[in-house]
Amino acid sequence: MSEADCVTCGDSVALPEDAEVGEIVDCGSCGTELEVVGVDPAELAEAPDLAEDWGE
Amino acid sequence: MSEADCVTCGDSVALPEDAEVGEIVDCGSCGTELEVVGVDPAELAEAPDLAEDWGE
Amino acid sequence: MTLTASVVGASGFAGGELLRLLSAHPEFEVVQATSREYENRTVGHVHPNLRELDLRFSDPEGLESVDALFAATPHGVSMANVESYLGAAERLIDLSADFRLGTEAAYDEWYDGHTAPEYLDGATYALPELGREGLADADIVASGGCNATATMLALKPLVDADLLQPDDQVVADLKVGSSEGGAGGGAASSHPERSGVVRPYAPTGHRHEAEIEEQLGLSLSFTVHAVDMVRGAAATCHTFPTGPSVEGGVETADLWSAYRDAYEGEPFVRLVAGGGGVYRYPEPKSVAGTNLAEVGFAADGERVVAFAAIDNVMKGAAGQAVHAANLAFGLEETAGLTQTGFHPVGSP
Amino acid sequence: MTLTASVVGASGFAGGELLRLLSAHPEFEVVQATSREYENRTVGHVHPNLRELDLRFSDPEGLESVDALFAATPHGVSMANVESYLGAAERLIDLSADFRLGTEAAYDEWYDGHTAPEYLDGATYALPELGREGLADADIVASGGCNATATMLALKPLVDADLLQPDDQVVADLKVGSSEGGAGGGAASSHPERSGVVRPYAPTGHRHEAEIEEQLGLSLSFTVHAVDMVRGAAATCHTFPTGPSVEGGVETADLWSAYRDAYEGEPFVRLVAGGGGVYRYPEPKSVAGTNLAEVGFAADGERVVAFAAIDNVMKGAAGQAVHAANLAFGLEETAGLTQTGFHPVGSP
Amino acid sequence: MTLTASVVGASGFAGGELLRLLSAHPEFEVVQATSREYENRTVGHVHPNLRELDLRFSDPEGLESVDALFAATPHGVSMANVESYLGAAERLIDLSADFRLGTEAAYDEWYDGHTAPEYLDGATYALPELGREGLADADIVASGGCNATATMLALKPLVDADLLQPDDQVVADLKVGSSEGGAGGGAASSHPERSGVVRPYAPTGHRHEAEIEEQLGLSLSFTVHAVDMVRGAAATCHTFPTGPSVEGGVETADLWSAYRDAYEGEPFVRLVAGGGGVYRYPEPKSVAGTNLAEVGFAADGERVVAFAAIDNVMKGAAGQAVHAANLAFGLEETAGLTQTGFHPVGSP
Amino acid sequence: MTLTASVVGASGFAGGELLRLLSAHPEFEVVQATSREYENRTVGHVHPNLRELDLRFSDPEGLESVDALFAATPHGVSMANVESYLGAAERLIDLSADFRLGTEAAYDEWYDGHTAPEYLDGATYALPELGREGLADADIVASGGCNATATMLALKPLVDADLLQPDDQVVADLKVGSSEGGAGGGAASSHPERSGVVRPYAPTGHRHEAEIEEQLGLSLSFTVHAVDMVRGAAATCHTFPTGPSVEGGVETADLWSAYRDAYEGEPFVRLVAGGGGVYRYPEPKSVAGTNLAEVGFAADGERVVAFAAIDNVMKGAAGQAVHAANLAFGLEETAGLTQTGFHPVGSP
Ligand SMILES: NC(=O)c1ccc[n+]([C@@H]2O[C@H](COP(=O)([O-])OP(=O)(O)OC[C@H]3O[C@@H](n4cnc5c(N)ncnc54)[C@H](OP(=O)(O)O)[C@@H]3O)[C@@H](O)[C@H]2O)c1
Ligand SMILES: NC(=O)c1ccc[n+]([C@@H]2O[C@H](COP(=O)([O-])OP(=O)(O)OC[C@H]3O[C@@H](n4cnc5c(N)ncnc54)[C@H](OP(=O)(O)O)[C@@H]3O)[C@@H](O)[C@H]2O)c1
Ligand SMILES: NC(=O)c1ccc[n+]([C@@H]2O[C@H](COP(=O)([O-])OP(=O)(O)OC[C@H]3O[C@@H](n4cnc5c(N)ncnc54)[C@H](OP(=O)(O)O)[C@@H]3O)[C@@H](O)[C@H]2O)c1
Ligand SMILES: NC(=O)c1ccc[n+]([C@@H]2O[C@H](COP(=O)([O-])OP(=O)(O)OC[C@H]3O[C@@H](n4cnc5c(N)ncnc54)[C@H](OP(=O)(O)O)[C@@H]3O)[C@@H](O)[C@H]2O)c1
Ligand SMILES: [Zn+2]
Ligand SMILES: [Zn+2]
Repeated sequence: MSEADCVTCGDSVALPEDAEVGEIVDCGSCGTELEVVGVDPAELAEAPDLAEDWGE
Repeated sequence: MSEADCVTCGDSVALPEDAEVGEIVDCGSCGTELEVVGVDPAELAEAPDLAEDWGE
Repeated sequence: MTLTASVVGASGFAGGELLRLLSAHPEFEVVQATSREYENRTVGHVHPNLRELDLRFSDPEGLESVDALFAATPHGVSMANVESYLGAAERLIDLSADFRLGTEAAYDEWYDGHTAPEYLDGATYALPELGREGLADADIVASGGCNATATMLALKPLVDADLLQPDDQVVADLKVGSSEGGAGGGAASSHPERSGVVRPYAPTGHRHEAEIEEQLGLSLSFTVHAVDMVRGAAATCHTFPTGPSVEGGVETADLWSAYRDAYEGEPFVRLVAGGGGVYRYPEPKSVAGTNLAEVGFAADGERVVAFAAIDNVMKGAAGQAVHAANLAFGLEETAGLTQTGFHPVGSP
Repeated sequence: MTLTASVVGASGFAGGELLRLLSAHPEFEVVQATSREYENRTVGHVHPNLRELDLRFSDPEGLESVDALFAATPHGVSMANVESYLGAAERLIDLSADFRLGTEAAYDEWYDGHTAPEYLDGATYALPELGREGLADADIVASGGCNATATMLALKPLVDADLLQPDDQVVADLKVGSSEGGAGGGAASSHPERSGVVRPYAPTGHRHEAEIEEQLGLSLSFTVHAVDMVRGAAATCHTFPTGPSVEGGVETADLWSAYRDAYEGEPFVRLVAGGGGVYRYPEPKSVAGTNLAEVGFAADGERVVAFAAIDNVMKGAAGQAVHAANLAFGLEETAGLTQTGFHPVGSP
Repeated sequence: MTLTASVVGASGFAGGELLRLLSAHPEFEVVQATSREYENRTVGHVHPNLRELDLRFSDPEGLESVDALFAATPHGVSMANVESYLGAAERLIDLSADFRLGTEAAYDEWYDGHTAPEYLDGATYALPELGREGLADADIVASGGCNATATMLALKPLVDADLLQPDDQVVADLKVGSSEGGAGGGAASSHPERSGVVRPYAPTGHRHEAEIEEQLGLSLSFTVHAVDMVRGAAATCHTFPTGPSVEGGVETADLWSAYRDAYEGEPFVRLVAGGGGVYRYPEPKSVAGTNLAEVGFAADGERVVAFAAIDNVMKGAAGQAVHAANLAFGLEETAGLTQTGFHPVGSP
Repeated sequence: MTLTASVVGASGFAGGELLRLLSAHPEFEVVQATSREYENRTVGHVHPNLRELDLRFSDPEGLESVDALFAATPHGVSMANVESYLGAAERLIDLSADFRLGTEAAYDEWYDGHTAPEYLDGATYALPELGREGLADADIVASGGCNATATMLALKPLVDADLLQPDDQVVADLKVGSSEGGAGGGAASSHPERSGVVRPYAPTGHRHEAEIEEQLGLSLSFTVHAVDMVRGAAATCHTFPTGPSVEGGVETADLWSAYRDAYEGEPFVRLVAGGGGVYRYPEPKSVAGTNLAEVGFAADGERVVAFAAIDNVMKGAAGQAVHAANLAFGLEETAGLTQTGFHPVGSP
């Protein structure tokens, strides 16, 4: 299981073993939705924002 | 019918014809509760605050 | 004289309210109400309060020729269709943000640009309390944002009275109802998730800041919270005025003067600031269903707290639009807008 | 022609609603609004929706001479004061239960007797949908109970159509808002205790049964539940009709006929029974603030479920009273009662 | 001994409640929580109350081997997957309607048939208050419908006491919260439309009638109303008992006997019938968040009104399921279910 | 070891919550619950959630000897009775404001003075997140104000991290539920008046400012609004930090560091700041019924918005008191306070 740093809060995020590029996980600490942009080594980027839907 | 000035907002408040000292009226403009403290000439003072009851 | 009107986006919340107002308006007659999703359905299918109205939704593609076209569509639709709207109507009263800002640059900064910037110059901001001049005979009227409306009504007297300066600190903390999200609300708007909330949904960077800055010349910090009501927007503006009129502090009586000066004769502003009884400051529920704004204030040392409460669907949208339309067409200013609020009332 | 009116009990919920209606009524002018507790205060002190009204509460001991006296006082007050009320006014429109039942015996059975039984004969039950005849020129008009009103509006068509017989099983299950308790509500009405409830507060023996039996000739089982809204009363009447018109069962189409026959031309009844969209049956929030009753039904084998939803403060109290007063004084029946409801609306 | 558990449908309301219960349960350990939509997200992403839980949603296609599989999926999913569920787990505790009825014929009548009828015989209805025998070692446990649960808990004592007969008239009038609609609720569940309602949403023919008839041998008239709360189901059952124990009428004392006999020793039934204070009859808000059912009654001549109030997500779903699982695995019956309710509490 | 406890003021909201917590606490046993109004009634008469508790209210005049006396009485009662309370118990845990401020002078300024100032020195402010040292073996523990608690939890990390300076501008805008008013609420707390409000009830000069200034060394502008929920207090603190750590602006990552440093290892603080899904910032309903505080933040140029949400009756009153009592008696810090919140949940 590989790990990568959350781009928002810096906490480390454990990726699922079979993680593939394009998958979305959320940071277990700050909740930011992160896209897997690399797997070897693991790398994360902020996922396309869903905030638009969220607000009113 | 006599009039007197509201102590909060300065608007004039018409008193009931039979107004007596001690009666409570509210200012028609700002709503402050006013006690009649004089009738000839009419004079108003802020009524003992009920704010305590009002809040939580 | 009866003026004909179309409502585009009539199945939405603001559009439904326009139907409610215009169908009872002494001078307007609604001849068309559009909806793509509910075409051919009666308007009562969507708006149960309007079951008595003999009117069916029609396709927005087939616009009839009318005096006034009210557009209550999501951001982007009016700018895309402005030519066809102005082709079908003498005046466009737009409830979206599409014509609220004055310059293309502002749309680049705050939105994703503008597709019909050549029309921006001809558009007039609707809120009559900010000034009525431009409204007479305006071709395009841009009805203000609901949160911006509440905030500006709270603050304007402080600016007018030279209390608040452009660079003074202003924090606007808004509490708003679920109808602000429109009829198409997403997951966060479902009843189980939305009930009972105090939810900071726009903690920073709300787009309504843009129009406030343009209209009042103030820059402010803006935070919006969803609370458990359907209609209503309440602005609490914490200000720290340093203007020339602030000498030796600001007293309640000064504020009464400032607010009276600003709103004397305004038919839709009600000052509520202190006083007795249960309702001492502006509250949305006291004005629900009406075009009224309650405005109030409290002095607190260096701070002046300014309050305003409106019904976002009325004064914050359809009511403001009709108000401005009355002025644009030279009608009685309050025509069709004389509804009284309720007491008691829960959470309207 | 303007008629003068007094509202006794004007600081209460029903009294405040009378002020709202009468102050905007084309034919009535309110000259007096009484309150013992708030004497000399503006009516806006208590009713924030009426801040624009230039009227102060006065002492009920000093009644002026008027055309119409509306009494919105607790049970017992009108019967104690009926002589003085009728001395001061041409007609008394009473919103309490004091003149709703026809006989002293009924008051002995359901209430604690009556102190002015000699006036019972001269009183007319207000609900116009039950029959308008007696109302023209009535001296005493007794506005119906809110829960009784909803229940009777739901059931009457079944009786008229010879579906429901006097001895048929009828269960009326009511859901009502907190304004039914009046402005003086006790511990159970505090917000923390009353919020979110489904509270059976009158599981059996509700007094409104009495007027329903008198008016419709039905005896029924009545249970009232408090639910979380402020305005509104919704009756769900589970009936098991065995009348002559029930042959081979009752179909939805039969019910449409029965309800249309009963309410054809009624300005304040709206039939809602099935259909599409979100609002398919009567709902209080669709009629909040209006004098409308939504009435509906559903057939279910041997059972017919009849629904009605009203605003208890309007159709269930002040609206019904004004409606009846319009008829008593020979005015346009809908005068002052043409408010439209809202959409969206939370819990008004 | 720790038992492993999977929750399928863990992103839904019932599934989330299972996570809440099982993660604090002394004997169970959650090893898998499935969601197709939220795969890889933390469970706290969906259920903010469970942010501390170190668990991510996984794909329901990859089921791990566990002792107990809880399925909180929409109707139809469990019957389609029963083989794989039983392949992955010793016992299936199903919260849907898929195994609640005893026969394929019943599914043909009330639903759209059944795709795995061979499993119906092996399934046991979960509600322990109806009898615990079948539950020990049950392979498939079918957790009851929330409205059915409330209704049956109200009525069972009347049946047991020979008051209510199979053919007696029974009207069940339900008031329920918005969480009954599940997390995926549609247009009618949006906050602006769903707030403040008293909405008859299943006026007739609710499918829960089927399981009540099977379990209690009663046929009844069932009407469900949506009211403004999130959690909660309240049943008001108007009954007209004619059983052998009804002689000379039914008195309150008889009812106390009947209800005490039925529920003596039941850890999750609380009798509330009359008494003093504000809370005199069953109310959903008093049991919100707990596995308790409040049950009560009132005698009214020939009518007996029976009440029950539960939290639909707890006693009506996840709590009942865990209760039954405790029995199936031979654990302490109340393990993991000892939560206490709140006071004051709004509309939980 | 079991510790005995008395709850004085047990019929109130905070007192009832103490009963809920202490009766399920592994180390405390409630031996006395006082109420003057409900003497001899079961506690379930007032608190329906506690019907299973076999305990009756007793007269506060006859205090038993116990290890811990919890006082949940209105302001003024504890200072008047402190001697007798300390005579009857080893430790007094007081939930009122009577021992929260450090000096008699402060009581003169903010309250109406103090009648037992000699005890102020010996009292320790309860909120453990501000520092635990003084709490071990404290004789008098003063549980903090609910609004102050929320505000301080939001702000403390900014102070600790040298972002916020004593003279920096801080505006705290609070939204609170109706249970803050206590069980005895007046006219403004009745359900019809209190429903659906956004009501600025303490626009300026709230007494909780005093304890915040003492504890954090900040002076702030404080405005409290009543909103429609029963439990909950949410603080939105608009700050303009100028401390040494502010160089080149404050970024989100800086705030994460500051808040993690401040609350690392705190069992009752949950950081919620941005992230995905519906719940992105602190919300009272996510922590209702628990002792948790959700704390969050957002950077906005020169402004930092700090949020906190708590259940006023728990973290803001009874939960904080039990937490502090655990520390004072050397018990496991989280004993009796491990409740989990709910999802979905309405307005608890
Ligand atoms: N709600 C408020 O409080 C409020 C306040 C101030 C201003 N506003 C503004 O008013 C506008 C409407 O808001 P709302 O809350 O009423 O939204 P809404 O309830 O979502 O309604 C939007 C309406 O627009 C129609 N529509 C959407 N796309 C369209 C298109 N491409 N062409 C034609 N019609 C289209 C929709 O109907 P069909 O899809 O059926 O055609 C619907 O009737 C927005 O711009 C909003 O910012 C709203
Ligand atoms: N609320 C409803 O939904 C509803 C529906 C149908 C019918 N009603 C009936 O309408 C009547 C009023 O109900 P409500 O809900 O409006 O009650 P409410 O809010 O309690 O108001 C009662 C009013 O009566 C006044 N009053 C009380 N005793 C009086 C006396 N001896 N002499 C003169 N005035 C007196 C009170 O004012 P002061 O104490 O200040 O004088 C107050 O203004 C009741 O009979 C009720 O049954 C109410
Ligand atoms: N809510 C109540 O009060 C209540 C009471 C008693 C019984 N129940 C029953 O409990 C069940 C769940 O109800 P709910 O209210 O929790 O519904 P819900 O909130 O809509 O949740 C349904 C869950 O099922 C999952 N799901 C849907 N289709 C699936 C499939 N084909 N395979 C695997 N997972 C699937 C969904 O997640 P993904 O789509 O992300 O996989 C979601 O997690 C229903 O059968 C309902 O009748 C509910
Ligand atoms: N509610 C909150 O959110 C909250 C939060 C933080 C702190 N607090 C503080 O906690 C305290 C209680 O608040 P609350 O909301 O629970 O108030 P409440 O519901 O009004 O309860 C007050 C209790 O005190 C009792 N009481 C009153 N006067 C007394 C006296 N002279 N001697 C003995 N008992 C007396 C009352 O019962 P009897 O009259 O029957 O004796 C009642 O049980 C207050 O100091 C409040 O500031 C409350
Ligand atoms: Zn992170
Ligand atoms: Zn004044």
